[in-house]
Amino acid sequence: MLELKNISCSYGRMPVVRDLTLKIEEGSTGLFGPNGAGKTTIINAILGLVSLKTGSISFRGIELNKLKTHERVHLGISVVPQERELFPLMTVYENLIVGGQNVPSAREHVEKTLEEVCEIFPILKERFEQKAGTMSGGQQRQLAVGRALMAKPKLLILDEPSLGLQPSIVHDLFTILKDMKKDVSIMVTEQNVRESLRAVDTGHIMENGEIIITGTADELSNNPEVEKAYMGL
Amino acid sequence: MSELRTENLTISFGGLTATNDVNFNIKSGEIVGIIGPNGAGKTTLINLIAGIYYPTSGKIWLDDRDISQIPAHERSALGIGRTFQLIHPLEGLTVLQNVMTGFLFAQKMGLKQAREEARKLCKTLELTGLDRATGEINILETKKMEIAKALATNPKVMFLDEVMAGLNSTETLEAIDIVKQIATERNLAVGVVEHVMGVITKLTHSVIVLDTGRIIASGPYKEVAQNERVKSAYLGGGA
Amino acid sequence: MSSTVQKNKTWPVIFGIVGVIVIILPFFTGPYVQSIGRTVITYMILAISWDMLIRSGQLSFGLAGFFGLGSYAAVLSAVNLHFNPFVSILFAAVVAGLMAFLVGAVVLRLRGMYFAITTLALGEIFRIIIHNWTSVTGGPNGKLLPKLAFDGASIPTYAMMVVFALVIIALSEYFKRSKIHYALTAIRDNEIVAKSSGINIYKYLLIAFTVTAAIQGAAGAGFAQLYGFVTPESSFNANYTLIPLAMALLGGMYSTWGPVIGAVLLGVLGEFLKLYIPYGHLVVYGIIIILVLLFMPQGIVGMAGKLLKKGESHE
Amino acid sequence: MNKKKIYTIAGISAALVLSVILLIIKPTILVYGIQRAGIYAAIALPMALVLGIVHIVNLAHGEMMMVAAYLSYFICTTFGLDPLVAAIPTGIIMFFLGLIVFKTSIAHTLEAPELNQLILTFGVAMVLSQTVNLIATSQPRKISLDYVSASATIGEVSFGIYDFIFPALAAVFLAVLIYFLKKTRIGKAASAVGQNPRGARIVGINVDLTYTIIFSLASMIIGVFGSFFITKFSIFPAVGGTFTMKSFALVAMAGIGNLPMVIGASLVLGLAESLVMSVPHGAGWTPMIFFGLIIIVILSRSFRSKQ
Amino acid sequence: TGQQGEGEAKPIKFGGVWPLGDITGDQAAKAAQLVVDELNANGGLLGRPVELIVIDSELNPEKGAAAIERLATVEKVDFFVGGMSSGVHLGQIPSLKKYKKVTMWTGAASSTAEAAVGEGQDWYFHLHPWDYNQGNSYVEGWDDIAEKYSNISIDRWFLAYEEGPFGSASFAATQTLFADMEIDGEAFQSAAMGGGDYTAVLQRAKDYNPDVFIWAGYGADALPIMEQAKAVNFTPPLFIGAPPGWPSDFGDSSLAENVTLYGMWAPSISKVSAVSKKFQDAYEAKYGETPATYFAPLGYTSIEIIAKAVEQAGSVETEAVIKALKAIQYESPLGETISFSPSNVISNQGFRNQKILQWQNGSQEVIWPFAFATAEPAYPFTR
Ligand SMILES: Nc1ncnc2c1ncn2[C@@H]1O[C@H](COP(=O)(O)OP(=O)(O)OP(=O)(O)O)[C@@H](O)[C@H]1O
Ligand SMILES: Nc1ncnc2c1ncn2[C@@H]1O[C@H](COP(=O)(O)OP(=O)(O)OP(=O)(O)O)[C@@H](O)[C@H]1O
Ligand SMILES: CC(C)C[C@H](N)C(=O)O
Ligand SMILES: [Mg+2]
Ligand SMILES: [Mg+2]
Repeated sequence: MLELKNISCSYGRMPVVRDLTLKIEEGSTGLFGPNGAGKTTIINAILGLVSLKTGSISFRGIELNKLKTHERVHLGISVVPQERELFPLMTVYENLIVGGQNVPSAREHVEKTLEEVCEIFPILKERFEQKAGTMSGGQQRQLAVGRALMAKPKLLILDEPSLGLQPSIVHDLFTILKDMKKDVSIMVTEQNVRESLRAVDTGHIMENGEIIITGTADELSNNPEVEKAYMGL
Repeated sequence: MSELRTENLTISFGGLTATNDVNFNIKSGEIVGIIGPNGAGKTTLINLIAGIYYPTSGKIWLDDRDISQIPAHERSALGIGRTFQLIHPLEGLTVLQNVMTGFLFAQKMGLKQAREEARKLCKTLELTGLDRATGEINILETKKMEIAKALATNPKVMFLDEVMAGLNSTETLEAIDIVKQIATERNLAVGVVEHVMGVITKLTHSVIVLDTGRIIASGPYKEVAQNERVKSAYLGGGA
Repeated sequence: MSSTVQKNKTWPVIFGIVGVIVIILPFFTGPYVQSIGRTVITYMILAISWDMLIRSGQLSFGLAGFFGLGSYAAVLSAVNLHFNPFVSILFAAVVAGLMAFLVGAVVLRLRGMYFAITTLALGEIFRIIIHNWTSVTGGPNGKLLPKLAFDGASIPTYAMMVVFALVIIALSEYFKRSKIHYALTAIRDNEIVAKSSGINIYKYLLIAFTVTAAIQGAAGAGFAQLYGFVTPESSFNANYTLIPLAMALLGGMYSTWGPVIGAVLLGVLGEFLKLYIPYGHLVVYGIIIILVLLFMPQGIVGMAGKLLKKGESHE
Repeated sequence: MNKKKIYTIAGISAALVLSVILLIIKPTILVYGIQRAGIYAAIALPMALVLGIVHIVNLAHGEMMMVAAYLSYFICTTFGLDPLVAAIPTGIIMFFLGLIVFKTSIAHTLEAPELNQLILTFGVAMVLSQTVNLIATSQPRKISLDYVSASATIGEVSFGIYDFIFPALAAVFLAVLIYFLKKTRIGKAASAVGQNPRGARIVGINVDLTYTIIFSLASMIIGVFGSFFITKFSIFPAVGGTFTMKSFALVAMAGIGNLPMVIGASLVLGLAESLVMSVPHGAGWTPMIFFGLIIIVILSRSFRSKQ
Repeated sequence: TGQQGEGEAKPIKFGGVWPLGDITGDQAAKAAQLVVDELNANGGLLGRPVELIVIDSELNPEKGAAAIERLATVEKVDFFVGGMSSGVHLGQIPSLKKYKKVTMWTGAASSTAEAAVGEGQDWYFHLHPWDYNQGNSYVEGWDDIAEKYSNISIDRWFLAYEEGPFGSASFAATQTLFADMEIDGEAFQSAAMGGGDYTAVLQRAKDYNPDVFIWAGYGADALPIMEQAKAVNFTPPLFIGAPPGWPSDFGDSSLAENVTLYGMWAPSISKVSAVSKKFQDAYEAKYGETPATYFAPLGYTSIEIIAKAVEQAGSVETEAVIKALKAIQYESPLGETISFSPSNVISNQGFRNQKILQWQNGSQEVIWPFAFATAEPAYPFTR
């Protein structure tokens, strides 16, 4: 579905992603790794927000390198950024609508998708008229996920979605993602993989800009090294 | 020995009462967890105590002084320290300079002394590369810087708002140790907001559980976690 | 965005040396260059003062207002109270500073564009009052100064302006190196974080606003002492707001040396272009401003800094 | 919410009472006030769009209006058109001129610190006014039009009625802009772009296109206004300068991003100025009213929002 | 200051400072260059070539002052000419006083500038009338006209003045000069300063019902004021405009007909003055345009009058030239023959009069002084 071939990225002279090759299949994929491993950078590279030093990225056979961010999004890649990137002065409702309005393929379904999203995150519906910037941290993250869903993506990328969410919602979220992967391919990044392994088919573990372990969810949960480093608390 | 106490503390934003009649206290040497669902009012409670918001009603006492109407910067000087859930480092300053601000203004030190003290503090937190810009440091370092900034104000009471979020397990364990150590060394009263229950069990003596602005339970985490209301409102099936 | 932290110590030194040369040179070149030099310094002082306030995130459009207020304070005090030139300049600084201090209580509640437009409106209000208060201010015709500083002699007046500039540069550097720097930067970056570190936002904004207004007032007084007159049109001219702003941005914000370099460059460039392109030089001037901004978005100092640690570009 | 309503109702009824009083004492005050307000609103609206939605402080705003006015003037004198007709070609040309200005300069500073756009447009303003000065000299020009002197007489007083075209024009502009922002996709995306360009990209908005269209649309409106401007005013290269600051002031008074309030702010200023000017020897103080009211309105709003 | 003529090759230098971006300064500088060309074509002055160096004042006092410094010390000119705005001039006066070269000023009407120059400055020659000179000449003019045309009544005046120095000074001066008449006035914001709405002023004027309505503003106000006056139905018997220059197309408007104006010069003067005609023809031949403001003939005058004096003195020495200038009778392209005499403060004032003209059939005709009259006044003003 999404193919990264030998990509490398750097900030200034500091290389952050080194000659990385990664194939993301339909279904759901986890990208795990500690702080600073380069997960967010890869996502930014997929979106075209960070430029590639080398390599290429293609999505469902379409070469992305020359495309602008919004064109990539129109192809069906939707991202829930780690920093949420909401529109703070717009209401919750407006944030959601903007999320659906600007992707041609999602436009017609806006109303229906909105209902679905509100079902997943009831708080959003309660707070339709609240300005996004005044929502609590966890509420904002829910809104960010909801907004990304509004685009009816073919590939949904979530960058550490559980950050700041209450335990019950984290739990629900991964259950939902698991259900959703029938219609949408999913890629999640996380540092702590216990919850997310429930939701993914395959996982990649990266450190220092490189992928060091790849395996199915089962393989990873039984891998003692992974157990030790990533399943802590 | 210090004590912070809130008395019927309430704030409404328009129609929404984000903190509702909260009576809460915390004493030196205590580490109290503040938990509850998203939007329960944890950050708002901290903002009220720190003086970012003024309460609609109710009072805040710090050692028998009513501080509920004095401005935030004075509360900081009086000994209320806090970190931010949504981190906004001071981008125009280096890491060291970020940490210095508390020494300079809350503790009213001179530049030279503040610089030395900040260095010392960062050293105890094992935070290095202090001349870097805040955009260049990673999350663990950022979190350490946040804690250092709060400590730099020489707090009697300190609130940590999801400082562990975004750290991996090793780092989280490290952070827990740091917080514990500092709390005992300085005999601090610490309020901790976290959604990772592992952290709460390891770190806190007791917790309060907020839901829609009200305290719905309090006591040691082990007891509270059995509370049905807490389970249904917050923990859910998985925990 | 990239950081604005300046860690390099060699640049101030280099700029300092170049600055000293630029400042000393006119003493050996005659009245024409000295007169250009005085003008450049006037704008330089304004540019530095604007920068000193923007370091707190507050965009002032009130330069011309305090400039004009200061020039009237100087002339009126010299005419009516027979203050000598230096005392009149100090007096003007006090008047402008005091005015800023008084209005600061309300104006400093505002931020961003609201602050900008309110400072502009304040300046206009000073102008309108002075314009209409004919019995005291001479109204639209303005007022003359009975006697110029140093009788207008070229070298001493230039020296006076150089000293003035050095004082302001020193003051700006003091702002950069003292506690004030930490407070203003923190306020610019995030007021809530600043408060939580114990910073009294209002106090530091008031300090910065008052001091920079006093500088602007003194600059206006300097102008009046050099040219011997005030009129509402020339003393409150919008150029005294816009040109220093352009100079500071072109030179590089949040530093002392940015505005200094911007002022020297734009000031000299303007005069140079005029002599060689008598018609249409302002078109070229405008184009140069555009080009510099397009190709050096961080200003000249920022650009130089970047070249120095080359390779470390972002994205 | 409730308080806000009370304020609004109090404000509107105060304005109504004042209007009725004016109407009885001196109807021309009301007439001229509304006409003035129309001019203010019409010129401030495109700035409100650019400033409020895409956060560019366009210091070349007035100069673009000046260029449009000259364009219209030359179209009129060359082809013998009436300025009100020339508004159409002028608007179209200005759309593209805005596009060129944007693409060649402003577009490249969007990632730079916010204030850079301020000085950049300052440079653009300089280039525009000085180029026109070179080509057309500083001598004022004005097309003589009979209809602008159209007058009406009620009882004893005669007053010009042509100027009512400006409030009408402002209303049309506002309607067009509201339609654009509320009903078109680009319009709806625009405020998202203004608040968080990075976030806007992530949700699939073509940020560059949005900026370009908004800026060009604003230029087009400026173009149309420029054509109307020459029916009433003389033009000369410096004519635009004051309109930049006036528009900026009005936008700030209305609240950045609040287009309908631009009309409200203009009415307040127009009526107040008209009132002061009708007082013998009050004219010298009209600018005071302008700036004084701006400060009062901005401050009172800031006090209210803090509560 | 002096320079030793070391031979024929060394040119006599004039230094000019005008606002080149403004039509006044532009045309003054062009007309000044015209004299220089003519002089050189005739073999120069005292056998030496003549040179004119013009620097733009940019309508900015600091720039204007720096220009004087440059001309004095870098270009080492012999004479200063130039000038338009009073504000700029105020900034230049300290520099001019430092060098005390013969200075022939074409602008600055504000008497504040005269006060700044002060008494006893023999080197300072001022061509443009001061504000009070202008006022005086109107009194004189209207007295003459009232005497000659008994049907013209001029007792009740209303003055609309722009609120800048130009208009305010006129109003103050007029009020004192016409103290024996009924006079009222009101300020307006000139279009040149961002205004352009005259309805309030016109309404007040109309209520006052004057015999004479004068507006003192800028060219940009000219046509709009007529249009708005028509809209409010205001038709005073005498409608006078007093801007320093008129818009190029004002005469094309039907509203221009019979509007009276004050001015120092109009192209029509060439009908009665051969000197003016010669100037105008030469200007048109060289620049392909008709001079649009009286600053063109003033700029011409500023150079030629010095050249004449230099010839008479046979030297460029300051003393000698001043002496010759004080004695000169110069027939100017503005029509009148001038000589210098003291005004309120300075000792060498040139022109004192404005002329009273009237728009008739699209051009400005002189109706006073009667010596230059090119037409009879049309009265009363109708529409
Ligand atoms: N804008 C930037 N400028 C300089 N360095 C950066 C920048 N953004 C990220 N980095 C650095 O690049 C490295 C990789 O960062 P990235 O954010 O991709 O990691 P990550 O795996 O997402 O980590 P986390 O779990 O903390 O989000 C880190 O060392 C980080 O400090
Ligand atoms: N300025 C504000 N205006 C309006 N509502 C607000 C404001 N600040 C917070 N709220 C609302 O108040 C409630 C409490 O928010 P708060 O940030 O305290 O929650 P929290 O407990 O910290 O949640 P989280 O775990 O998600 O961080 C939320 O419903 C939030 O939407
Ligand atoms: C008549 C002109 C010379 C007017 C000029 N602006 C002045 O100030 O005097
Ligand atoms: Mg990341
Ligand atoms: Mg929170």
